[in-house]
Amino acid sequence: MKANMKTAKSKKLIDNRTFISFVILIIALIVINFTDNDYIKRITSLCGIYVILGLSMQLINGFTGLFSLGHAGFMAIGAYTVAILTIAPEDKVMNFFMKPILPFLANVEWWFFPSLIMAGIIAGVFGFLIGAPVLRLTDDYLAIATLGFAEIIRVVFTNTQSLTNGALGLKAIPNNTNVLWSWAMAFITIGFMVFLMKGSYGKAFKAIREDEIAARSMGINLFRHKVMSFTFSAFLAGVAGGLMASLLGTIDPNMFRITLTFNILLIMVLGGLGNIKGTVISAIIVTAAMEVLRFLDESINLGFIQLEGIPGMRMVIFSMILMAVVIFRKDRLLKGN
Amino acid sequence: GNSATEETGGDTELESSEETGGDTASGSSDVIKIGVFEPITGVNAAGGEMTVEGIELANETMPEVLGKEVEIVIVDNKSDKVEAANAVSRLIEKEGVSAIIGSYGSSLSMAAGDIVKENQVPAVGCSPTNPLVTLNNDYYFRVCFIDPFQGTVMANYAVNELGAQTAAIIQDVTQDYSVGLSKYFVDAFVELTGNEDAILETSSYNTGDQDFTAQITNVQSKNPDVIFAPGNYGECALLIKQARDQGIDTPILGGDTWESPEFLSIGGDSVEGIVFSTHFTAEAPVTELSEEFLNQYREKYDKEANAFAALGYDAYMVIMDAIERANSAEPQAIKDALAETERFTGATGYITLDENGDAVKSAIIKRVENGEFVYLTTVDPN
Amino acid sequence: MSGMDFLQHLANGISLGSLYALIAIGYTMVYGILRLINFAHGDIFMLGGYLTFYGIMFTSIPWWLVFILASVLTGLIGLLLEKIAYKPLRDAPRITVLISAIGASFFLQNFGIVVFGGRPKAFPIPDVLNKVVNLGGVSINIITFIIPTITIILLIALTYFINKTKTGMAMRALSRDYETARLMGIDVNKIISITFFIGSFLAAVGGVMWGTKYPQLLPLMGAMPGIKCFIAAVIGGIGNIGGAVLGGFILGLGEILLVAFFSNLTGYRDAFAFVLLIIILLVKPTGLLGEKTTEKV
Amino acid sequence: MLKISNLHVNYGGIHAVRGIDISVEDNKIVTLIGANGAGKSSTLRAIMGLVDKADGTVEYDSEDLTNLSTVDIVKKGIVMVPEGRNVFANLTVEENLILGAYTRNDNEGIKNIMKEVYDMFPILKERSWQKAGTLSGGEQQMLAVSRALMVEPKVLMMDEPSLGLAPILVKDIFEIITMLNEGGNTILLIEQNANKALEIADYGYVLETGSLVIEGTGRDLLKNDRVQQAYLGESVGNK
Amino acid sequence: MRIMLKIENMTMKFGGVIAANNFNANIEKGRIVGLIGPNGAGKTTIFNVVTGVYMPTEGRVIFNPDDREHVISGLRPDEIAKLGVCRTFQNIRLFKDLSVLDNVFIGNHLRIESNVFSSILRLPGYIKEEKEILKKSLYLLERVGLLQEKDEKAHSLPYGKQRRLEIARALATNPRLLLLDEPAAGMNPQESRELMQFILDIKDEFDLTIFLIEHHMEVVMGICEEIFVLDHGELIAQGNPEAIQNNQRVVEAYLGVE
Ligand SMILES: Nc1ncnc2c1ncn2[C@@H]1O[C@H](COP(=O)(O)OP(=O)(O)OP(=O)(O)O)[C@@H](O)[C@H]1O
Ligand SMILES: Nc1ncnc2c1ncn2[C@@H]1O[C@H](COP(=O)(O)OP(=O)(O)OP(=O)(O)O)[C@@H](O)[C@H]1O
Ligand SMILES: [Mg+2]
Ligand SMILES: [Mg+2]
Repeated sequence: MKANMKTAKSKKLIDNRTFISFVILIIALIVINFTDNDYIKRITSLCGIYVILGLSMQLINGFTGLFSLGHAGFMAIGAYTVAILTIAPEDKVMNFFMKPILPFLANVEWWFFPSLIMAGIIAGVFGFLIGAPVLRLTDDYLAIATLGFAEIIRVVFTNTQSLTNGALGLKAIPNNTNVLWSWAMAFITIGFMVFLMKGSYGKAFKAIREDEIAARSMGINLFRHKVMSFTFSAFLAGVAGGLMASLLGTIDPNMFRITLTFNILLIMVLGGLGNIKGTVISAIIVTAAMEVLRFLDESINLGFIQLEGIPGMRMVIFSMILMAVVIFRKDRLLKGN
Repeated sequence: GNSATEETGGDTELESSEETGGDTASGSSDVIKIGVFEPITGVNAAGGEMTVEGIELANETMPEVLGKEVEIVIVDNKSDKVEAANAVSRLIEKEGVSAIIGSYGSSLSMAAGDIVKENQVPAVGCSPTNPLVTLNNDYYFRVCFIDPFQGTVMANYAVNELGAQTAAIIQDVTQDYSVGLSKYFVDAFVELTGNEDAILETSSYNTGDQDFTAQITNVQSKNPDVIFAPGNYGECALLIKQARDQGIDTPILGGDTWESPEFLSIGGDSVEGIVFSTHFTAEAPVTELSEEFLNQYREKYDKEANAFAALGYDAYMVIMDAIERANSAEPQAIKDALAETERFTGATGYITLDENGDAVKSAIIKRVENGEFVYLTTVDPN
Repeated sequence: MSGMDFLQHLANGISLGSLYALIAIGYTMVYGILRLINFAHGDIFMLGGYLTFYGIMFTSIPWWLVFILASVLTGLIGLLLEKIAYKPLRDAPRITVLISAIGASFFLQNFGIVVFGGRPKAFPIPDVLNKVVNLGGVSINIITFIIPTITIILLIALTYFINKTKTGMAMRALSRDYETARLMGIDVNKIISITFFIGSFLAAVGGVMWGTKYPQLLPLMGAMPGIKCFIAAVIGGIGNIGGAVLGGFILGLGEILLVAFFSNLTGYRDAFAFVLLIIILLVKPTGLLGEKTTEKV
Repeated sequence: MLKISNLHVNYGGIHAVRGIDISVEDNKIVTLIGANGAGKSSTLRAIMGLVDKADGTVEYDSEDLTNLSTVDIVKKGIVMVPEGRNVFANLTVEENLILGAYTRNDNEGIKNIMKEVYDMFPILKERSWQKAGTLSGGEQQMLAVSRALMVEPKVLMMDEPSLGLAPILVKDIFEIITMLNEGGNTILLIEQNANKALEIADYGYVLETGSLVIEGTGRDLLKNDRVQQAYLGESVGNK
Repeated sequence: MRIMLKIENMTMKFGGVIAANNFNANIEKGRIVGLIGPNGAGKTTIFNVVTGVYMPTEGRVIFNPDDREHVISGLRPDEIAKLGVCRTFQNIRLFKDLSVLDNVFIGNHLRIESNVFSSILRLPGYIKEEKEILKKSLYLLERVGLLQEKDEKAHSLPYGKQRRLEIARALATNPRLLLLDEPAAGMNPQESRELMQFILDIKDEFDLTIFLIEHHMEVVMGICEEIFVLDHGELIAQGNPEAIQNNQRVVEAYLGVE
């Protein structure tokens, strides 16, 4: 009897508490969307982007168990795709003042949404091409190889001046990303992940995470499923990169360093490996915390005493909190699903 | 909320302004807030630190304008574009600043570009020399000269003073500063020598690299008359040391970033004789303010000032000047006044802002002699 | 390219390679035992450099003694780091430990910025180590000879230690199977502490040598060498000390020769390490000297 | 004498061991039998300090071991052969044995006992340079037992040592256990092969869902109806 | 009788170790065939070769589920599984952190026809398939007596139940040939007997051919119709239980003299 009730409950896609938080989140987003505080809106949009990134990382690392650190690279691909496709031709001329852009790109000017999808597709294609060889590696070897690819992409983008404008970066990318766009994409991603993981393919991903040899012997084509997961993940990272480019209005290769990937990894681990809800929450919290902690860099006036602000203290405290959370919450970090 | 006030200087009295958070009407309160977004942490931390020193000194020197107290609000952009955008957005929305100073690193400045434009708050860059920063942006200004000018100055020096006919470039390919400067140097050098092939070799490295021996060996094998190597002073000091260790005595030229005590201490004997362009000098003060600035700086920080500190100082002063001329702390008014800045007397020279918002001013050329920077000459813009 | 240039390139390559090798040894040791990519290794290396800097600048202790003391002290700091950041996570999934390592790395870097300042410092090179000798047209700083010597000595000593002593054996046994190790009466914490001490000590030795060769100290100076040396360790076969040395030399020489022979690819130099890494891993997934551990099914 | 009183073990919500008392007298063989999941392994693991005891005490020669670490318990001469072998996969067979003697410092003694062990299991000698991870299941089992013998323990606890062994070796294993016991070892044995275990045991306990249900001398238990029915039955085939 | 599995001149070497040497075997359809031999004889290795985990050094393996011969040596494990060969592992390899039900569910994945997009969009075709899989999985769990535990994590099951779960998971792949590696290990005689009955039952119900490795002689002798005996990688005897029990070599090398 009891067991039956339990299953009845677990069959429902979301429980009541999740549903309520979901509603609150939507209301909050609507409210924020109608305020005119640019700063809050910007941070909120960023949260949405990090939700996508966190989930995309979750898909490959948390669910499929493939230790991949290539996200910065896929984001770079997505960001540059959106940038090159949406920057107006006259602004391209302005950007590429040292070396002209490749002729066939000079006059393209796409709408935002198709560019965003294209960003995902190109990143996905790269994910596919990269994944095919490197997914033969396992564990840390895979990690370091994917990290390598991200670095290679960055170095290539730095050096291919007529495509990316190199170190000079690109500016005047139309600012399309706003709370609406980034969260619409975030919600689509959440839905994508929930349904994917609920279905047979998602379960196959988890099986690969648990035991590759057994999964293989149960007829799961490791290679196909790994590449699939990797490609989806790259697609999502590409879309997020595109949103980011359009939020900032300017990009350059140095944005896409390893630290960016580490930030995403951090969101994933704090959210709990394989935990979709947790990832959404941790993406929001981590992004907000970076801003909230800014007071640490400033002097603090306690009325009777003036504490000299120590620039950089924010990052020291941030890394300490990060470690503390990892260490003290370790039992709950894993196995959220 | 958590709004904390930034210390405005040595002994200035501070009142904690309670509702700074919500208060965006910057003109109406008793304090005029100037936002600063600089890289305090991350890869560009060194540049940020130097710039902020100059800004703080300026604030201390001129803590009031229009009879109101000036408060500088410094936020860290972590040498990260996303953070830089957040930081600027925060300065505008949360702190309600009247104008913004920043940032070391052109790409970080560019991240703020759209935001200041959209919110119509003027920003003044101290040292971002990439032309893209101010291009098509009426709200972005800068107090430094830009790469095309500096590159030309050094090419002129190489050809006219050193009599060089051939040159090699060693650039930091990840830095717009280095890539841009190299490009303008090359253009000018080729034009001056009239030789299409005057550049024998262009070698690249990445920020953070420490070993340049291979690039140097390659360059050496081409035997150029001069080497132009703009880049961070740390990397360049190592580069020059390694070149000298390999027995290369070709003259090496660079840009304004080199002017810092660390360049000398890291490079040691090796950097003797190298030549670079910069913004100001103590020996032949460009303006009456230069001397004063240097003394104040020495007094406050107990060390020699460098170009970044000076530019930080000037950025602040230029804004103060604009506020005074506008007789208002409204961002829009400041912006209009800034655009009309002409022959403003700064520590780094007489600053005129052109139609792009870029400073038109003279460059100084210096050489390292006996472990010190020695003034060689002044080059005026023409 | 003339023969002389080539020799100069070769000397440069060996010199850089031996430095990579030196740092890679410590990396590979910690990895071999904890199966943890200790991202903080590069930052420990940075600490070693700074401690030496302060030792020489602000005390009157002779430089060689400062070198030793700073390395030992850094070893102890590494040990402390292990106790704080890794020990509580003994039974946690590996990715969690990795995040802690990244956190530790962030912490050390930002701590460095706050305490040492973000601006570079000049590493005080003792004069005896800062001499250039000219060998038939090739100029070489004598530190270039010292580093490989130290690397080789450490290689031999550590290989013996790990393969022949009981502590070394226990280190190898540990690799995540702490429980069985405990059942043998092996004090897991002690062994891990020893490992971290040695690993961090080696990082510090690397940091000191690095500073002597490239006399610039920066709080973030450990990041890139950290990753490159990890790559060196992986190329050679991670967990294998000889492999780390081999990988270090291959990487160092490779980087230099890439520039030497393809001078228009200099901008891609930083990608070279990764390209090489990926190629080697695709051909030999466990690195050059790494042993294939096929899982028995 | 090893004395366990009122031992409880919990895994999250699962109450795996529910207050059991066991005493193992010196120089005796005591066996613990029970169905899958009865809590046998959990009991041994709790004694060794590998899992937390929710309650209860462990004493050896009236010394309290309850809160000692695994390492200290091993140093007292109490050693366990874990379920599922757990050899050090990336070490050679020989290195595994040397680590078995980690707490010993007499090289001579180690050499002697290693020889004895090799005599007991010649196949291990044959494979002494092979990585333990590539051994067959049974070979790993032999290695796990041998490794525990390297310290010449006072009390040896074995968790299903005959698991996966060929019948001929199962016989050997039980002979070895008897031999060790005759040589002065105290043995606490978990076995699924209840027939054999009870035959050689001085005393036995039957565990069901975490609680002791029957205890008695080996012989008594062999004759016990309930034990017969649940765990032994008449053997087929291999008589 | 048709031959379901044919192993021809199969040799498997690991460096110097010859784990299987020129091994030949034919397994007839619908039979339960045993594989016994001393530890390290090469039994598991043969399973590994048949299921594609290892590529044999020499020789080949032919699988013939329905009058079409497939050479399966050289194929990947998942391809072999798709053809209808599935196994359990000597050292249990469940998907430890997943629920018991999910373990079995995943066993069905190789037969799924909808693509990943229809699974994400939950198109009717996929929903229908999923329902069927669920029904089948629950049935299999009931069959192995684990329905009660279907929401537990696999790793928290006791050893014996884990073994049964492995069998259920293997059955979910719809195999024609089932390889069981020491299914009775860790079971007491009573449990072994239940297992024997279970194996006989599923053989009939799912129309299986079963190849099993076991050291519990009561199991082997009780249910196998034919037995192969391996020693040092070589086949030393073959025959029905009676013959094997009385074979001198087998007794010496494996059973031991009473
Ligand atoms: N790590 C664990 N987490 C959760 N539950 C566990 C864990 N280990 C064991 N259990 C549970 O504790 C109970 C007792 O397990 P234990 O392994 O002690 O049984 P056992 O008698 O040794 O069985 P077997 O004969 O199968 O080895 C079982 O119900 C098992 O599911
Ligand atoms: N991957 C491998 N590398 C090296 N040797 C191996 C490998 N796999 C198996 N062997 C060796 O091959 C031989 C046969 O092993 P296998 O696992 O097939 O034995 P088995 O008959 O199943 O024994 P058991 O009954 O003990 O499980 C063993 O001696 C083992 O050491
Ligand atoms: Mg057990
Ligand atoms: Mg086997």
